[in-house]
Amino acid sequence: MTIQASATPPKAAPTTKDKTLSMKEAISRYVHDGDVVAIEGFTHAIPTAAGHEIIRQRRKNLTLVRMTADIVADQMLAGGCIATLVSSFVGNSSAGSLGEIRRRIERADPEPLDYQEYSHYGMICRYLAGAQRLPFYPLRSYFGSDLPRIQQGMRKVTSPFPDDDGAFEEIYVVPPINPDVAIVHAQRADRSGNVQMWGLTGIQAEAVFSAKRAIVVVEEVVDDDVIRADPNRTVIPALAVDAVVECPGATHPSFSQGYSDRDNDFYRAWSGISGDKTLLSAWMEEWIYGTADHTEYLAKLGSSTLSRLGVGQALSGRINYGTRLEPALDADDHVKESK
Amino acid sequence: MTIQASATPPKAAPTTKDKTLSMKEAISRYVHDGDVVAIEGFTHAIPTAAGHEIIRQRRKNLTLVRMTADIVADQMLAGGCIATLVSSFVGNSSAGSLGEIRRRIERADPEPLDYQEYSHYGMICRYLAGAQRLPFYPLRSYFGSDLPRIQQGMRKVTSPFPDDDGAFEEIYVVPPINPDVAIVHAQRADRSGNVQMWGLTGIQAEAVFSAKRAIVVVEEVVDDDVIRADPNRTVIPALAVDAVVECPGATHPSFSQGYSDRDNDFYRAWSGISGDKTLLSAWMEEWIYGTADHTEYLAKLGSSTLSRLGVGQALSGRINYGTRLEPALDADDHVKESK
Amino acid sequence: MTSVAEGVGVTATELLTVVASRELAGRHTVFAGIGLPTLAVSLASMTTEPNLEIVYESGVCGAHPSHLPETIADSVLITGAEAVLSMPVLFGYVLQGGHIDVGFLGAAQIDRWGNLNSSVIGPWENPKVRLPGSGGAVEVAANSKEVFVVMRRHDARTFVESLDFCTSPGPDRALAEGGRVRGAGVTKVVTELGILTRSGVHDELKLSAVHEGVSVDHVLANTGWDLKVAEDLRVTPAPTAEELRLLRTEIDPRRVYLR
Amino acid sequence: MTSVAEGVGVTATELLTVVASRELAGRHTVFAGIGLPTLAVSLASMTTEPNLEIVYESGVCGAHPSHLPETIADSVLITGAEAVLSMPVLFGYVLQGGHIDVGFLGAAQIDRWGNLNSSVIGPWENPKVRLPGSGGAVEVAANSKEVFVVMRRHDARTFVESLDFCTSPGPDRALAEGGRVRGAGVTKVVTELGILTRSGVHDELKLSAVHEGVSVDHVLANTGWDLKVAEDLRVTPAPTAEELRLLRTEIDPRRVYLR
Repeated sequence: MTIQASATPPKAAPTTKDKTLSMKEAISRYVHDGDVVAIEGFTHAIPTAAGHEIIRQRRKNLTLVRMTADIVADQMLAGGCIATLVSSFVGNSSAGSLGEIRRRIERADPEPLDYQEYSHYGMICRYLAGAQRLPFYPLRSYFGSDLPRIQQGMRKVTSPFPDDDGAFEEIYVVPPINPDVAIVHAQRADRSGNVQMWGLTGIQAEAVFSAKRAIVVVEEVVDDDVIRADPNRTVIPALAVDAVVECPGATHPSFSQGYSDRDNDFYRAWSGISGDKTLLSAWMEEWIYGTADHTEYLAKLGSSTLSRLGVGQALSGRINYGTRLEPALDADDHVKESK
Repeated sequence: MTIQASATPPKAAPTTKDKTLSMKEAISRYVHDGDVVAIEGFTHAIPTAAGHEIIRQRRKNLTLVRMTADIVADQMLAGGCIATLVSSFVGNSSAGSLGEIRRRIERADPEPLDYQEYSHYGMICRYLAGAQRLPFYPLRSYFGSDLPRIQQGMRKVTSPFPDDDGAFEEIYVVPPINPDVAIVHAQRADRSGNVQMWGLTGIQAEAVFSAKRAIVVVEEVVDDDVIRADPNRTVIPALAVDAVVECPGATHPSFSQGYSDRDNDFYRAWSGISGDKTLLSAWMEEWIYGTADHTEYLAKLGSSTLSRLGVGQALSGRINYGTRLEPALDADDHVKESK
Repeated sequence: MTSVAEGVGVTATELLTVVASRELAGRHTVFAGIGLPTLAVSLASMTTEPNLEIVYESGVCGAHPSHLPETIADSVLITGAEAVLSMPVLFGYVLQGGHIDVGFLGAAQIDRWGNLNSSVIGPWENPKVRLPGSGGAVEVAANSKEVFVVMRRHDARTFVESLDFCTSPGPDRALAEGGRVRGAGVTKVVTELGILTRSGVHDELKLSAVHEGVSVDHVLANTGWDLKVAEDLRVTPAPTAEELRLLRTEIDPRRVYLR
Repeated sequence: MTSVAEGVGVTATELLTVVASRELAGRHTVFAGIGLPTLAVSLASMTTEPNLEIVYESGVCGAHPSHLPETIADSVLITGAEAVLSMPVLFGYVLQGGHIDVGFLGAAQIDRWGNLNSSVIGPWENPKVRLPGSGGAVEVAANSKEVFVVMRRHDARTFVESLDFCTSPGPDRALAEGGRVRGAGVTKVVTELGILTRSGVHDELKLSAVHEGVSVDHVLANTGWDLKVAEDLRVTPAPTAEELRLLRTEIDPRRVYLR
């Protein structure tokens, strides 16, 4: 008989921490004027609703860190929230241009923008350094590029290990990002902040781990049992999360795999809206300042749009995590069955 | 109408590469005398059967890279396969000692072992550097340790970025591992080498990506559809895999989450076997040289042991990846339904 | 394969797609965005190279989409895919790890060495036009075995003697700064006028083919540097009927990207 | 809580477990192995610190095992857990990322500064005994806010003036080499004889408590250096009846680790 075959399980620490907050509370508590704010989601699962709430709460002087500075970045700029933008791509996906970002950079209109340009992997490595609390992270980019000329965050280090020819290679490194707060979106989490995400997972886990505080917006807060039935699906463990915000549809106009599809019409419309200051201002008034929260925003969007963005079912299979077959329990089961 | 709502799907590249091989073929083709061989699996999912086949094929002069050098390492040493061991832990889990490794290191019996001692995170970072083809990887370990005194693979680099006090921090770095071949185990893969793994996933993906060639041993080769129903479960994509070996029970005495449990009796017995050269030699003759392959090994182990190691069912839930709801298809569906 | 009447009804996009697809023969792993490169990969996988695998910058490997995807992150690329990778795995292990044979890139400006600008027109500090920037282009240029560039517009403002800003350098610029070089850099540039090729380090782009009806002089006049012409200059073979059939009826019948 | 008759029937393991569990009050995240540390965390979560979370070196967070686990990687720790992390995430993001309050370590030798040896007895190059080595101990020592050490054997061969080899240094050795220091290093050592404590950088281990029936002289005679004794030296409060009940009837009724 093996030892475990007869032992009773020890009790695990109870999951008593409830980190759920409303979006309003989460932004109010964790995002402050002057903060460095990372908002991630690579085309998929962009927590747009959090950006809108930051605008509604009129945060100022933020540094926005975002690999793909797209519509939500343009909106936060239009809301006057952003003084510095750290990014590796400024564009409205493949659907056009971002009016406000371009005016700020090209014409300092209405004011200059401190724009810090990186490449995608440069940003990824900055998050990797941040998550691991490293002073730098090496990468095979930038030799011959003009980027290090305009960017102090790309410097060279010499490897202390000789290569096959006995030479000591030089390589570029980037510094860590450690945002004051990271905001990401996922499909579901439990109340203590174990986050499960599928589809494109991007840089979200690293953004959360790199940050001093982390807000995770989810489509659904689920029972502990849902999470525990599939622990490998947990992309971010509770110990890294400060707030869980249940906000279905928070990603509009981006998508949430298995919950809602991308609103391509909106992406295409954005170039026209943001390219015209009057139109943009009216849009901000109507859709952000004019709505109290994301529930009102979605109601305004309307059921026909929401149903256009609905998705059908393509279920994953189920895997077996296994249980220990214990003779003692089997005996008990037999007793129970015979009753 | 959105563009995608009426477009026909493009055909994707067909998955025509069949990388399945028998264990014998895979070892024969991809493991050569003198190779650097990484065998990973952190207590869970150790591809012991691959180690046994390497012993049967009498490979010599290998460098074995393995974070936790445990029973399979002791066996490969006993088989005379290993000249150099790179590891961060030499021990029979929590169940005792490894006789052959200790004799080799403590008494050069029957011959000296070139032992390269690291720490767990040192090994992890070596794999990370290897997978990313970096000349080094930084980590916050080793200051004040005697390890760098006996280990050339731990050197210091100065960060080119000043900290908050304007100082330039020194930090240790380790060099990459790029094994000639990596061997790992997983629950399942398709024939082209998309590997799905759950439970403890350890350093397996990094080991595979760091290597020049990779063999993945699986409990089951499954249909493409099984993999494609859950792409987030794929821990290693096909482009990194050279051979897929279907070998159920390949992990004995370690376990395979959801397939077979750990043989703790065997772990406890190993200290006694490996501590006595005569017993060890007899064990090797009987269980490795005396079996033609892992099927014979398992048959020898017997059905009562295998049934003792069987596991029950604890199924994960299913998640929804979603489908695009397409008006045109809806119309077709109505037609079908009305027929 | 039979040849169709030269150029009749063949759009520039169809021509560029067909030309790019032929260049993919012998390659296995392609890092590409949505649009023309995806069409080219699909066509190549049906003609010259059945084992071709496309890796999307969003992290998708082995996509089997139910609908034509609109972006590199389209939800239909994920459902039914073989693998979805996180950004550190995609960029660190796959791309920088050396697993990509061909990276497809676009750019606002290219020079004779295959250096690319996708950041700004005008000075970086005070740009006339702010472009999207690198995205992953710096990494694709540095780590792919070779790079294919598709440039619809071929004129002296895009094919320049000197870039306004070098976002994504080729190997020669990298070497000049003391860097290690891993790949050949840009080896093919497919444009509305013809094909430019380059063999690798220390070689410059040469005109190797002109499309039917395009004169060499026209190409030279629309290139901002003194473009060399290959000794074995060809006229681009026209798309075959089968290539056009596949493109038009199997790959993009609604002309989403062929428009 | 009522006190049981001092020491009656209390095993060394029970005592060590109870003492360690009390020291966990106020801490949240514990990095620990199987055995005594796990028992201590379980007990603390039922008594002094209900929010305690244990992270296993194998990558498991929030385990809810159906059976008492035999190793840090036991399959019963995974089924029903809240998260399973890969090694780079566990060691890089969680441990080096600064999320661990208390790391539990064992060692073959410890010195007055809380430096630890788990590599060899004798010279490294030609050891008398080859021990398992660091595992993750170097990283736990460097990155946890503080480290608890449990040493069953307390004698002059384990509590030494000078380590045969320093595998996992405390902050003072790290500082001496010019390293940055993040945590306090070893702050508690629980042994069969008593409790040694240390406040952090530049402080050395002091005897702060002796177990019932153990003399200070006995501890000093079994310590390889000139051990300082705290001015407020206490006798370790005996396990309470409730602590023993929880340990014996709820946590490890079959005495798997209490043996």
